[in-house]
Amino acid sequence: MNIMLMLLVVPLITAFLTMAILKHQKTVWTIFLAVSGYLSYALFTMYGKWDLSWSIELGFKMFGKNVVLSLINSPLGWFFAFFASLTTLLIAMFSIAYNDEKHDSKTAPIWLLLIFSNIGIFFAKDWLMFFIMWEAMSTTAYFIIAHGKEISAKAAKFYLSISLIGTSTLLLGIILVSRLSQTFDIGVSIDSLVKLFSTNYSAALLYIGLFITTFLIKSAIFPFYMWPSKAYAESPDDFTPFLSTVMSKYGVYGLILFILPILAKSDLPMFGKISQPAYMLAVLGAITSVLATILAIFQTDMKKLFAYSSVANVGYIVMGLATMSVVGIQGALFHSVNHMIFKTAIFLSLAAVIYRTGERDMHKLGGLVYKMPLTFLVYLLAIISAAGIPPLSGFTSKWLIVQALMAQKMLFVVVAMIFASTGAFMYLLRCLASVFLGQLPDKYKDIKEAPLLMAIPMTILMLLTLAIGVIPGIITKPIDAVLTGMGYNVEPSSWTTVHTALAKSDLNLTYLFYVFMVACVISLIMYLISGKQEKIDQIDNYTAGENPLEWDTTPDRFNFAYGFYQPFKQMFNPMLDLISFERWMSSFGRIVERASSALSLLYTRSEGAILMLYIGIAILIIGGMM
Amino acid sequence: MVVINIILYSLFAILVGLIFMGIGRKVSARMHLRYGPPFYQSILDIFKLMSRKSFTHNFVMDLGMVMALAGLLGTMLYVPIAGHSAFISNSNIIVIMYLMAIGSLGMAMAVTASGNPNATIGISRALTMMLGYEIPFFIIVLGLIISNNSSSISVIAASQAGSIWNWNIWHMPLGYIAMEITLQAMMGEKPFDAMIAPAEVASGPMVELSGKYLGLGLLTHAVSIFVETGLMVNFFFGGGSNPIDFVIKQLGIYLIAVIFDNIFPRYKIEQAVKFLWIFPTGIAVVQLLLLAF
Amino acid sequence: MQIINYADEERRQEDNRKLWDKVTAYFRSRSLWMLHYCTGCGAMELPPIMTSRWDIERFGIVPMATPRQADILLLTGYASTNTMKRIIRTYEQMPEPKWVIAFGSCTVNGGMYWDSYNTVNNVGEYIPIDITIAGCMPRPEAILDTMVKLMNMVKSGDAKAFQKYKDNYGYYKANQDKLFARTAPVLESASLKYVHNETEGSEQ
Amino acid sequence: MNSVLFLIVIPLLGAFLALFGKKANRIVAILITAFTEIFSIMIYLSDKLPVSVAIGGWQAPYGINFVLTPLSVGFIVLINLAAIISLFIIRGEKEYQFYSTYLVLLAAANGIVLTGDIFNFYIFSELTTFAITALIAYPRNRRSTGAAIKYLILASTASSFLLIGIGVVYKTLGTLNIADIASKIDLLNPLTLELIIVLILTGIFVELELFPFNMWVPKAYFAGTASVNVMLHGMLGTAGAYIIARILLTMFAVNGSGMLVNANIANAIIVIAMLTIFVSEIAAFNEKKLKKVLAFSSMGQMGLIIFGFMIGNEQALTGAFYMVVANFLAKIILFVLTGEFIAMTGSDNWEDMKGIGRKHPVAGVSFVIGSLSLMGVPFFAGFWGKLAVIQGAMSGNSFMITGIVIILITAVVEGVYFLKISHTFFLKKEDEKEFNAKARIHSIVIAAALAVIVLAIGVHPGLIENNVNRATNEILNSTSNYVDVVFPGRY
Amino acid sequence: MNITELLKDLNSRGLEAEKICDGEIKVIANKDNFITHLHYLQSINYEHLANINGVDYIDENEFEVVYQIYSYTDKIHIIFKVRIPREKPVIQSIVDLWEQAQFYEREVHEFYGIHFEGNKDLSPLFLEDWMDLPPLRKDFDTERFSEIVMGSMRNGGKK
Repeated sequence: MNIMLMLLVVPLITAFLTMAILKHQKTVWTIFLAVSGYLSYALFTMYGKWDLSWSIELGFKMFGKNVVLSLINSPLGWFFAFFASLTTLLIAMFSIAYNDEKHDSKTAPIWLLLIFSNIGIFFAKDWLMFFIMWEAMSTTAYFIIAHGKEISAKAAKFYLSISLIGTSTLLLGIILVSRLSQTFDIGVSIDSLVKLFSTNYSAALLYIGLFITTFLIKSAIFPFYMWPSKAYAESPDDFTPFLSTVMSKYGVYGLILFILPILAKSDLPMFGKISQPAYMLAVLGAITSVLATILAIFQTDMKKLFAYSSVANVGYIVMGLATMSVVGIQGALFHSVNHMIFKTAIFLSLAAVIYRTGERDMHKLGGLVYKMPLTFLVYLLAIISAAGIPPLSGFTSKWLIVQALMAQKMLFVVVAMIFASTGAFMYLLRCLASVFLGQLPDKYKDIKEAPLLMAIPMTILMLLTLAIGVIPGIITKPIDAVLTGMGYNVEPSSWTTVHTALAKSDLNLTYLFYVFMVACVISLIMYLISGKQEKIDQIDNYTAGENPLEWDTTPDRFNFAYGFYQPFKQMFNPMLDLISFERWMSSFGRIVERASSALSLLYTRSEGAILMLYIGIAILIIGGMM
Repeated sequence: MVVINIILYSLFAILVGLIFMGIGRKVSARMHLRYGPPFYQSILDIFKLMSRKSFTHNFVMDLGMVMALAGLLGTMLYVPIAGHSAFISNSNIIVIMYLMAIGSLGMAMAVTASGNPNATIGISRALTMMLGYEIPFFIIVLGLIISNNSSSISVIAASQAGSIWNWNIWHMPLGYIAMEITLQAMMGEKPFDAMIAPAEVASGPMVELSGKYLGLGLLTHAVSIFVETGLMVNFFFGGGSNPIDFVIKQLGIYLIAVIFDNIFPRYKIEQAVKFLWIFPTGIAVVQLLLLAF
Repeated sequence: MQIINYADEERRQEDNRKLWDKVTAYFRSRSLWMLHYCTGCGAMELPPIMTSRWDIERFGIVPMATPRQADILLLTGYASTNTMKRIIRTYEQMPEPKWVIAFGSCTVNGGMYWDSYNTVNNVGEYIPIDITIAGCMPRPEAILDTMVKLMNMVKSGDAKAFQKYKDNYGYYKANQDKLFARTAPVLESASLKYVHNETEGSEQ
Repeated sequence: MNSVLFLIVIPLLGAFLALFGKKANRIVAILITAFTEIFSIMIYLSDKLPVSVAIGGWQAPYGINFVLTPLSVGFIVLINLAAIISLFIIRGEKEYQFYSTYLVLLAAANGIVLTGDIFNFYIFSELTTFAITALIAYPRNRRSTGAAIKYLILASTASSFLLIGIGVVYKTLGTLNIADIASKIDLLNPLTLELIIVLILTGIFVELELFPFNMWVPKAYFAGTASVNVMLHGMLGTAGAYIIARILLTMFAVNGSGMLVNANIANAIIVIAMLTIFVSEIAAFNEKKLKKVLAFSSMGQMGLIIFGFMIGNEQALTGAFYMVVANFLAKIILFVLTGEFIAMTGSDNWEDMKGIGRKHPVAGVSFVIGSLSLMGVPFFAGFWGKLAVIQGAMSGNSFMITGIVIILITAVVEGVYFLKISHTFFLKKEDEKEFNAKARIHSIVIAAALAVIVLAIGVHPGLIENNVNRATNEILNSTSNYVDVVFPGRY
Repeated sequence: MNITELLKDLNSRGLEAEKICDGEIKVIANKDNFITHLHYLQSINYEHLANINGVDYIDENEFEVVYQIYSYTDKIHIIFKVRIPREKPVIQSIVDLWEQAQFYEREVHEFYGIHFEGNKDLSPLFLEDWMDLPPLRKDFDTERFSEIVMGSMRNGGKK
């Protein structure tokens, strides 16, 4: 049985199976784990076999011949699919423990359908298969985000309306492009578009524009950056990591698969060292990461905060891609994997916190480090990697992207990138300070550490960030295969050093880790040789001599967490009110609702019927005469 | 061999940093027409703090303070001192920028773990300030990288070798002015020390640090002075031919900062960020445009 | 400096420890950080010693904001019962080798408020005081002289008030409880019954 | 072959008998509809098609003839299938008038599709109008009588226009036979031709639920019971699609090429179709009553189908026929389930229908499948139709391009409200009180069966591919297929 | 209005008003109707209540409650005195005239034991768990108290 077909069939069958036995959730989620385990194993064995493919001929006639849906194991598709399935495996392990009676979101079958479409998108060879899986992914994601709750349904509706716009533009784009070359095959359509760029520039720009809007919508770049904050916050806690890391990569995959080869091959008006559309993409990525970082700093709900952080990270990836240079794309691919790892670690640790405390607002939590030390450690290493601090994995990819941007002299984009990564440091630490550190509120006095099954995936992710940080070769080697597959000539990367475009600026990461460890030893020695320390109670703080407990203040009143960056927020308030896409989109939604109720009113009153009949006849007559 | 090298460099940096702080206090005392403490006063302070008993609220405080010092030492090891650095690999500006973040992360984590609201307010101010000075700093650095097309400091320092006249301070005067203001903010000196304001938030982050932790905090501050002034020397003052020349230049820069420190009152935190984003950034952008085109 | 022959290891250990203590005592004496707890009118006397005329910083003495960082606690005036509670809490928040300097006569015997119902007459009974400075608010020279005396005491190692507090904590605690925890009225007075039942609103 | 007549005669006979029987009416009606269904399937599968049957021996231009082509018999099969389903989901209507009017409707619908004579077509459409008015008014409350009267007024004014049109045709061409008109159409001078087309179109468009003419649709669907809705949509809607194929694309075609004679009117019709889609989808977006939402959505689908027919090239026509089949199946699923849900919750608003999906997962899932197919999501029948229509329309003039843009925009709107509704079924029911009535198993089974068919067609469109191809090339070269079937020697 | 008109006006209303120095007058009122006068004063823009304090005339066996009132426009400072018997020290509260009076009355109650009718919260303000006689009463022997609690001795004594 062709392994590609098995990849599709296994999730499908288990989806229908689990739908039947949805009642007892333990078995359902173990099946889910088994399926993702199988997928990861199967994908692992497929590395290198780039000739694997599968196709099926449907009876439907398009362009005179029967329509063919086909899959191919391309290095790029394999890269994204394998790391996505790895993340899903870890999340599946987490959701077995997460989905007990109280939290079960009963979304396992739909999630399996989503994985089915996920595989389809990454391995699609022709546009029709790509579109079918894309649309299936959008609708199944709607049902998972809504998962039977009122508030989530509203958030999911916002997500749905935007992603349906995306699918409509994709459909229009596909039909336009396929008419050019009378076939749905992606490779052929790339070449036909490149030819079109030379003949009719504006039409080609329109075709590319349609595809780019779809991919921007799905990866939540600038004009469409506000749906993740609602969708991620309201979706089930164990689904959010999948949603924020894997699903935001479909847009990135689309950009790399289709847009980059076209922009690389066709001759376009240049802006400095890179073509204008690519620069436009970079500017969009820059605006997204800056705006998302600022918005993330002001959130009080921790899942919304990290939703905007995911949007910012995808902004970095798009900036990396827009450099069109080998180092830039290598940085972008590396960052998408890093983002999958550290963002899943963050969301899983938050899910563990929500699982135990049931609270999502940061200022209502505090001091959880004493009760959940492992979750704290996982979260700490994840945010160190997310902030791009050297010993851990997040640094290398950010560093690559900055190097590439500097080599291409995209000055203001690089400044935006650095602003965003420093701003990232602000909101990451805000969540650390208000959720894990500070005083422990009384109602969480007796919460326990996250259960074992949750702890295992979290620790694996933590070790993964460390391993990739120290030995970047684990990820750079597959990236080389992808880049050579895409036609870039890239010299093989070594296990420890990372090469870059600028002169004499290669970086040996293991050496960096080694230096950091020696520095740690030195400061540890200084810590040990000095005087003994005595452990005192958490509430015994310097409060100008007052004893707070006498004035019956509860300890968590001591957490300064609510208006954490209040002065900073006052600076940005006028700007944020001015351009808030969220307000425009929701007001647009209200206009449509008012129009629809007006129209349905038109139908209720009956006296207009005959009048409308004559209007109809008038249209026919006028139409006839023109 | 490298380990001994690293230990020597670390001790050298700490010693130099502490002596700079002592000299700084002496100079500011002399500006107040006071006699001022001996120049080795900071070393005495460090030994006193290290020998005292200290209080800790939980293991995160210890972890955080150790990490802060480790981060700064790691950064220091990446700064080339007068041509040769602790180990062979070339030093990269972007690495240093991100490594400096470990210092503030460790400090922030340790201090917030103490649970004192003053400390958390201090940290939120420190991070806002960090965002404030990071932008102009990077624009200046970007100008340097673009002008000699490499992000390694040793290349930048080497490009200014030879006579005094081809130091970068003369090629990029605007960059120097912007860097001077940003340096003031990076070192947390007077106009931009809203995070350690003793009057408002009882010495901000250091409110709960007693004995040993305060010692580690002071050491981190000393090494950060060494690093920041070291960067300044490498960027604009030709990197120095030998260590003594390098240290003297550093001392000069630090004293300029101390003099500014004694003149200015204190900015409110949003005024400081607004100031940093208008003047130094503006000057740096003009410098960048001059260099790039 | 008499010649020490290290015949037996234990004495040498003991000397080393002594040597190490001597060295740390030196460092402690040369960098004292003070926390002036401005209770009474003495607070006005402290700023001048930091000005250019007297300049206490040359001795390495710097004012610090929180008890955690401070070595010396300066009690600069009379202490009422309420303030005494805060003073004790601040004292306990200071890490180990800590010393207390009391200014003026109010801290010794209550000064001119000796017969007031809420002024503590002898602060020394509640927290150990190393040095008290006489004078109804001592002049800066007196304060400087005290500081130098304290430095010498610390260097020679016999400023052991905090040790005394730790050793006989019971005595101090008893005094403190006597001051604060009041369960029964102290003075029996005729019109007492009137006041009480009136506040309970059960007037005759 | 004139046993074809049974398709019309037997239902009429049954209608007359139903006036007297009480209990037996239900069984009689089911038997008759089952007979017509099986008989039409037998005709469809026999390879004697296409054939023209002259009634009473009178040859074509003079007598009435029934034309049996794969297209017409295929539609008959669909109509009778809808009829059977509507009978099964009847809830408690016992009185005999219901069954007699139902049987009249069945006969008239079969008649519309079979007849080759335009006047005969007019008589059958009149019959359907009266039957439908009676069926809508059946619940006898304020809402249904109002809707029935509104429908009656509109339909009768429209059919009067149709009669005038047929009169003009008879005056100018002297014949009433569709095939004959088709061959003689280019003899007319353009002005009279345009007059004829306009008159006949107004008559047809009321039944086809196009924008200015469909004021009656929401009230009629809202007032009728679930079975009446299925009849209205299944039988009348499909018959309407056949009328477009037969009258517009064969009678008025440019020498049988499936393109309307007068290109301007074709554009006008496209404009009307676009208006219908736009207005109906936007109106459905914020509609609270489930039946009205489905009414608007069926108007939108009809607009899409007519848009597909009007484009005229082979790709768009296959798309249109796929849309007809997909819409037919999906809409019946939704109407059947709506009937059940309204009975269960007792209220028309879809917002109060929380928790149904959790109680009857099969019903919930089939509703989702039905709505997804209407939205044109892949894996469901609607997708292939929409894809082909858009693909076909791409090569057309600027009207068609704007049409595509509107279709895509309304697809978004349609997607949002359909998924919003289908998700409310899976919401947790807050007030834990039991539903008033239990959903009936056999109606859920019907819905699930249709949902499986929709899924099957979506996954493997080859199932109905050859039937659709036969229908499309019959339209495309209607001279060879249709006209010389009726007049063998003429060309 | 200036000080003489004010004196004439107050005397005409049956209060003993006399001038202490320019810009300052003393008024003595009766404890039953003093509130109406205060209300009147407030109406002729004497809107600032600076303080309320008590005085213990132990030999006349009376308490005196003194209200310091000031007017920004007239720039005149009125010292408004009311006498109440020492056995039953109860007086009407003026919270509804001036909000801040609540705290002043609470303090006077704590230190003198005067009960203010109509003041919602008269709980102890400064002294922590004080069991004895209100301390500022003349019959409270403060030296004795400090000798017992704080061990104070006349002119320092020997330790």
